Amino acid sequence: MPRMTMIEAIRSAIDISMERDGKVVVFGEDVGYFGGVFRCTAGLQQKYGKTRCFDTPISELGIVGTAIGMAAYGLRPCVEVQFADYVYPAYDQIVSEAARIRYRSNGEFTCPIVVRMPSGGGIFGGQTHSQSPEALFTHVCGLKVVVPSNPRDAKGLLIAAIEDPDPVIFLEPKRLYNGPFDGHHERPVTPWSRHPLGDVDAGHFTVPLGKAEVRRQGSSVTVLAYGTMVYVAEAAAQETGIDAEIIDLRTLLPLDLDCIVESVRKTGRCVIVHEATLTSGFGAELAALVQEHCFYHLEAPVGRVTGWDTPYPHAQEWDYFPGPARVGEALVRAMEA
Amino acid sequence: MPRMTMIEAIRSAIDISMERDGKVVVFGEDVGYFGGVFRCTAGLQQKYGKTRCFDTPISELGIVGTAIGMAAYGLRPCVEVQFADYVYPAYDQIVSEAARIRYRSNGEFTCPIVVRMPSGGGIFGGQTHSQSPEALFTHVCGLKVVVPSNPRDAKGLLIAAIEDPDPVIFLEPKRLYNGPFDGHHERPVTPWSRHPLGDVDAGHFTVPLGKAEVRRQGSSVTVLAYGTMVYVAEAAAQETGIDAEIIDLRTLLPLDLDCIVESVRKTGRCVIVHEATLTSGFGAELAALVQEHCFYHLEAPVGRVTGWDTPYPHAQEWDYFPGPARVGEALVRAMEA
Amino acid sequence: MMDDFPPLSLHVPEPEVRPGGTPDFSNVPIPKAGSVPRPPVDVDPRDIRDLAFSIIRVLNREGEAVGPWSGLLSDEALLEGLRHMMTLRAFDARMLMAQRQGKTSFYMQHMGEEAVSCAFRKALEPGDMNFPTYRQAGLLIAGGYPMVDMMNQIFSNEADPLKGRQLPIMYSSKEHGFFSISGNLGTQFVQAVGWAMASAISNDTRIAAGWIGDGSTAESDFHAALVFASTYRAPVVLNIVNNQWAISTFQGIARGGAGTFAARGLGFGIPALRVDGNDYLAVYAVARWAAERARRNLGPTLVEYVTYRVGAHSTSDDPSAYRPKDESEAWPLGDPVIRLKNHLVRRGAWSEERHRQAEAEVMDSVIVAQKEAEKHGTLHSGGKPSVRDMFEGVYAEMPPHLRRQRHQAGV
Amino acid sequence: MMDDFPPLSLHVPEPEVRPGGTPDFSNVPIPKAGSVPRPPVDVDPRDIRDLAFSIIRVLNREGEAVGPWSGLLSDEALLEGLRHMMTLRAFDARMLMAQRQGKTSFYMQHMGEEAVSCAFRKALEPGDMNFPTYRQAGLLIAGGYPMVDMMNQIFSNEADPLKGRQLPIMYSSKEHGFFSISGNLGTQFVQAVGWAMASAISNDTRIAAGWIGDGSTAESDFHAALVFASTYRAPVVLNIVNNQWAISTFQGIARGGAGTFAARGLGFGIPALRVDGNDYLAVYAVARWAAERARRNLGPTLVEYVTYRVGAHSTSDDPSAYRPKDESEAWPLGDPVIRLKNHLVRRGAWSEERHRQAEAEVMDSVIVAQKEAEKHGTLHSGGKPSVRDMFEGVYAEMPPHLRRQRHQAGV
Ligand SMILES: Cc1ncc(C[n+]2csc(CCOP(=O)(O)OP(=O)(O)O)c2C)c(N)n1
Ligand SMILES: Cc1ncc(C[n+]2csc(CCOP(=O)(O)OP(=O)(O)O)c2C)c(N)n1
Ligand SMILES: [Mg+2]
Ligand SMILES: [Mg+2]
Repeated sequence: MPRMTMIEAIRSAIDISMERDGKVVVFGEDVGYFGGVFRCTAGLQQKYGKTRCFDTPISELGIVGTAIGMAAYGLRPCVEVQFADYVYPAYDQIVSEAARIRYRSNGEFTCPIVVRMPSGGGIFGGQTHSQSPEALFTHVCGLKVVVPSNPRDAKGLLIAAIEDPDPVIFLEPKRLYNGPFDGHHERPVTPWSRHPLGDVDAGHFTVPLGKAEVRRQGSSVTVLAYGTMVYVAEAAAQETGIDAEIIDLRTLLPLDLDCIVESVRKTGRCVIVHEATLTSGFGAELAALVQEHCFYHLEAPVGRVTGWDTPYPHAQEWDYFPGPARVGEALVRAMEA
Repeated sequence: MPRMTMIEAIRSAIDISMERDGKVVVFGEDVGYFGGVFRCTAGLQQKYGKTRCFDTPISELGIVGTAIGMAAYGLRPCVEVQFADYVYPAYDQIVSEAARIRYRSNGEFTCPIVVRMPSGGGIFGGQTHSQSPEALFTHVCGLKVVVPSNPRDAKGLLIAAIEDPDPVIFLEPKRLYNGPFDGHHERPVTPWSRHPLGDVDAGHFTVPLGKAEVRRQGSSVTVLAYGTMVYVAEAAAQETGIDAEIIDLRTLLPLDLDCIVESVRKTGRCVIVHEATLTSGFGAELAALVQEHCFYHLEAPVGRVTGWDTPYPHAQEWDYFPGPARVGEALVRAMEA
Repeated sequence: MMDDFPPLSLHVPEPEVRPGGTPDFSNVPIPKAGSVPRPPVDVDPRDIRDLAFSIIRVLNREGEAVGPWSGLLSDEALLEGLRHMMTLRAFDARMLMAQRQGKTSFYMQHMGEEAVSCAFRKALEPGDMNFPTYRQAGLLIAGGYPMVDMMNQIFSNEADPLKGRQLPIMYSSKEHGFFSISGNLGTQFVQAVGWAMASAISNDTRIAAGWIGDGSTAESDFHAALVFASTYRAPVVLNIVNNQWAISTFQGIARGGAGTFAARGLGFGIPALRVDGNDYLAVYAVARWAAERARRNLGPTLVEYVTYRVGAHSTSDDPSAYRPKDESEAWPLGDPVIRLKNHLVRRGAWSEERHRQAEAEVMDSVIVAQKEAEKHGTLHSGGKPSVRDMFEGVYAEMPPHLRRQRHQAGV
Repeated sequence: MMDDFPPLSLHVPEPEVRPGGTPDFSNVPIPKAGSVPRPPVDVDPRDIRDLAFSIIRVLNREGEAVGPWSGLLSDEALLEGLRHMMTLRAFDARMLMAQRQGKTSFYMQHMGEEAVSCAFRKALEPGDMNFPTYRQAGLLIAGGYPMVDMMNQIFSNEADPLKGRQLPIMYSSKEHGFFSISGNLGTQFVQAVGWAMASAISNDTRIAAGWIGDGSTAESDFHAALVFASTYRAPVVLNIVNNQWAISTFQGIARGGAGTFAARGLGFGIPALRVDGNDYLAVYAVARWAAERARRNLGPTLVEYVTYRVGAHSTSDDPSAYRPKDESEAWPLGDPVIRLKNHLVRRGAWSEERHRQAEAEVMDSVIVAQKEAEKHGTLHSGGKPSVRDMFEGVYAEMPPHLRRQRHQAGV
């Protein structure tokens, strides 16, 4: 199997989708000729022509708004928002329109769009290139929300998202584009070419939306994570020697609750990790569900390790980022409770 | 003390603020000459002139964006978004700008604005006149989020919000404008003139942001609610005969965690009620905090009674609205657990 | 230097008259019918900038059709148009009454604006798609959508095609080229551009039409629509219905210093036309011109329909609080139904008597439809959509958490 | 009828040349210096629509200042302006190098666009407020803001006035009339209008200036700014810096069918001017005209600065992937520093030798500032803002949950 970075895997997913289905169109800021600031769409305009892959004006509202109209027509737009931090101008179109069109028209009109966006921190991007806004979408019924953590999943989930009949918010942890990152910023990063999940089938395959994956089996405590935090959690488990079971949620909405409940009922302990700010982050929903469904199995409070409730700072990035030390402490706390 | 409806109380709060501080300005769609579609600003243009209270173009972005600029200048804008369902076009200005200006400029520029908006259902308003988007703001650090449940609090909290040095999202449960509503839609509503909380001091007073209030003392189970749900919870407690302690949160961000923890440690049980959809609603954060801080006191899982995870329907309003029957069942479930 | 300047002050536009005053539209320049030229559809937009500041009119005071935009419609087509407008008016009257009777929660009428959507619809072809606001039910009526289905939606009854999920009048009909109405102003304008782009991408021949109110042009979606339509030359007709009011706010607040709403198109190189929105013939002629431009791949057209909202904004509104009660009578462009009737009479194709007769017939047909609809229930009585319907259709396939919630709801 | 029409197709604008091709700006019409008239500041916007399609220029090819927009600045003022531009250029060069050396994470340069912000600043009065983007550091340099403070911010060091919280170059200085830069494009444009409205509400004499890039005019905030500025006649100068590129996207994508960006103002009745952005004298003259309009309560002005982004978009960008490497040399409006230098030489106020000497002096002063700044640390070494600073300033007063979190962080 070919080795792919996450960028190559995403590009391959789009390429294959465009090849198989003439209705798939791709656009966004700098997405056409140049192929995207992270190069996820490089070469696609050349291959499929500029009416299927093109640059847009800088209007996230316009990008998503026209995508919704195209989807109503019958196309399957897969659009890019250059950074997740810039999705808010399109928020109304996503929340009030994309998410509701099927329901309010009783299925006469539907909205099979994918809105891709790089998210998360760890690149010294400051407050406007580091955000993780997933919880602002998981509260919106009618949307699906996906966060892949490796090239293989990124490809399979993205193809599944493009083929899905409903709108999907697809958050790509940019710190993982070139290799898994465990938060040890002082160490060199392993490239995907030396990681098993960098092995990606060159052809068409899907990873189903709504299914989590146990990334590390363990018996002492369940860690719920997604995106970059999967690797941070792995590092923390290894460094503390705690036998953690690490679940990579992959899809946040709809959520694979069965997988979570099964694990927590087994371990009796649960720690949730995400980069987004704490208050009303997706970890809140996870903690609420875990305590509801595993109440009689829990031996310790469900812990949350997250970004602090401040804007994402530039210089203090490594004090902000929930790294292996903070996750490790939470594991220890859960075990000692 | 004069009797006021919630509308009159809100108007009085703005009036007094404008009178005491020439820097307070008020604007929004239909807010000027006509005085707002709910009449919360009626008479203010006549009293303070049209440069301090005026109609705007229909652009929530423009309303909030200009308010931010005015606040940077030194004014204190208190603006209206006609329905909370229409705040999304202003979401970027609120999230990326209002909430961050103090932090990113290290206090050189600040953003003392209030964004008022009627929220919540119960008026057959369908999907675009019924939403409760509070959780989309509680996830945003830098904002304060307030939801009053009665005329007295509405006035005191709104004056406090206008005087606050930071941006405040002020959600007004429109179903409470004219009287407390306990979800028994088949019964006539008591007007505020016959409710003790309709007694409102005519002068200047504040209710501090960040402080909850115990609205009903009880020993068996703690109910966390805000806005209309306070009355629904009261009805449920009465109808089930369960000795519930009902906390009206009033401010969601920053939250009065001490008040909550004290109560739940006492009762050992907790039910959360809100109108917004379940997943990633503010109830998730409340449940996460309660299980974290009261883990060893809890005798039952923290329950949540909320709007369903669907857009707010028109015809099925009373099947959607979390009424006293559903809240009562949750209280019973909590007691029987 | 600063000392040289007096203090600044804020300009806040005001309508000429408020309640208590005498309505006055003398400041509204109304060009003579027939006086505005009709350029070829492939005209360079720069050569017709003045059309954004005039008003294309066909019917003159005498009820004659005059000038270069006239002569497109047969007697038969005009009689059909008259019937559509009369039907819409009768429909409005009955539904307003139904709302007062508590059969529905809410209604919005078209009084005075009937020509805009009724005539526009006739310039479209099957397969074209409208992205309407809540004040274009004429698109459905003139497009042959059954009134009884509209009423079923309004009554949120068991036969409601939208299963009770939507606010009354927020219709949707793909088959009739009518995109699901959004309660959020403006959003659909840019979607229309996207739909049109999709048609062009697909090398189709179908075109789209976007609709927006004068007040709503201030929304962001309006700008995005113009930007994208201009850049990609989308085959779309972008319609602004300027009915002078946005709830209580007069059009001067949204329009600001531009003379007109059509002028907004000038900054985008989009041909912009203003048309007498109360003149069925003029609306049709301009709509057809714009639709032809789109279909010839010449790109978007911005059209401002100058009309007047005679009724209240909605059943929740009382305009006497913010404008003179008799303002609509002073409106210089008259009533679209009466003007078309007079024209047909003048043409010898109609008479006052036949008109009265037609009024009765039309009202009968509305009443028949209403009776039929009421058999399926009204908001608070009779057949209802089910509670199960509330949980369906959030996604194509119901996810586990919604199944759990439906189960909790006991349905 | 539909059969008459061939299939539609989507138009996607393309720049004239891509990498490998020969740069070609022959399609860009450049009017002769001095040829555009200078209207009185209280001109009716309708009478100067053509200014939105021309380019106001003062310096001709021979380095002379000609025409009605010339004659405003003394030798002294021009020499100061030249020094500002040279300083900005030297500052950019050093900071680009510092970024490559890992002393900061990110930098954005102004190469080719120095005249725009440097000259504009001189048309303002103390107390006026700019709402800049990331490419107007000339406002700070020409406004006398200490370079060392800019560098402290860029290095996120212990003396960083923004405590390390902001991305490099996202300066803020209330005292110097420079609003906190946002990384979100466009947002500040409408805030500038709000600030100006506040000044008018307060019967103040201060005015605001909004700044936006060509690409960012597509954002919603641009529309809201024009709508509100037009309606309330806000005392604001709305500046569009058209440097031909938005990262890899040429200006034709944002501009669409309009001939120019200034044209956007026409739809709002806002006077719209285009100016040679590489001509210090022309920028100053137009800025002063627009500022005077604002200060006389005549309302907003929209100004498009026609310039060229010579460098990469940012240190994360490599333009050779999307445009010919030598495109900037073909740019017909030349280099702003060289043009002003030539003019001063021609005026007899400057010489090549003094220029070379000044270049060295300017570079020295930048190096001195950099040494001073580096004493306080750079991104990865030396003094840093504290972790406590990260928790401060989210609110005026730290709420309990943030105190808890700061405690958890052990600081
Ligand atoms: C985003 C949004 N903001 C505000 C409203 C509330 N609202 C409903 S109709 C209306 C006035 C619209 O005026 P106009 O666009 O002129 O259309 P008209 O009603 O005159 O047809 C307003 C402000 C809304 N529905 N959506
Ligand atoms: C809302 C938003 N969308 C996208 C971006 C990413 N972005 C940063 S700069 C840029 C290009 C801006 O081009 P232009 O407005 O022409 O300004 P210039 O860089 O040329 O000065 C883009 C797309 C952003 N910062 N904010
Ligand atoms: Mg209107
Ligand atoms: Mg640019």
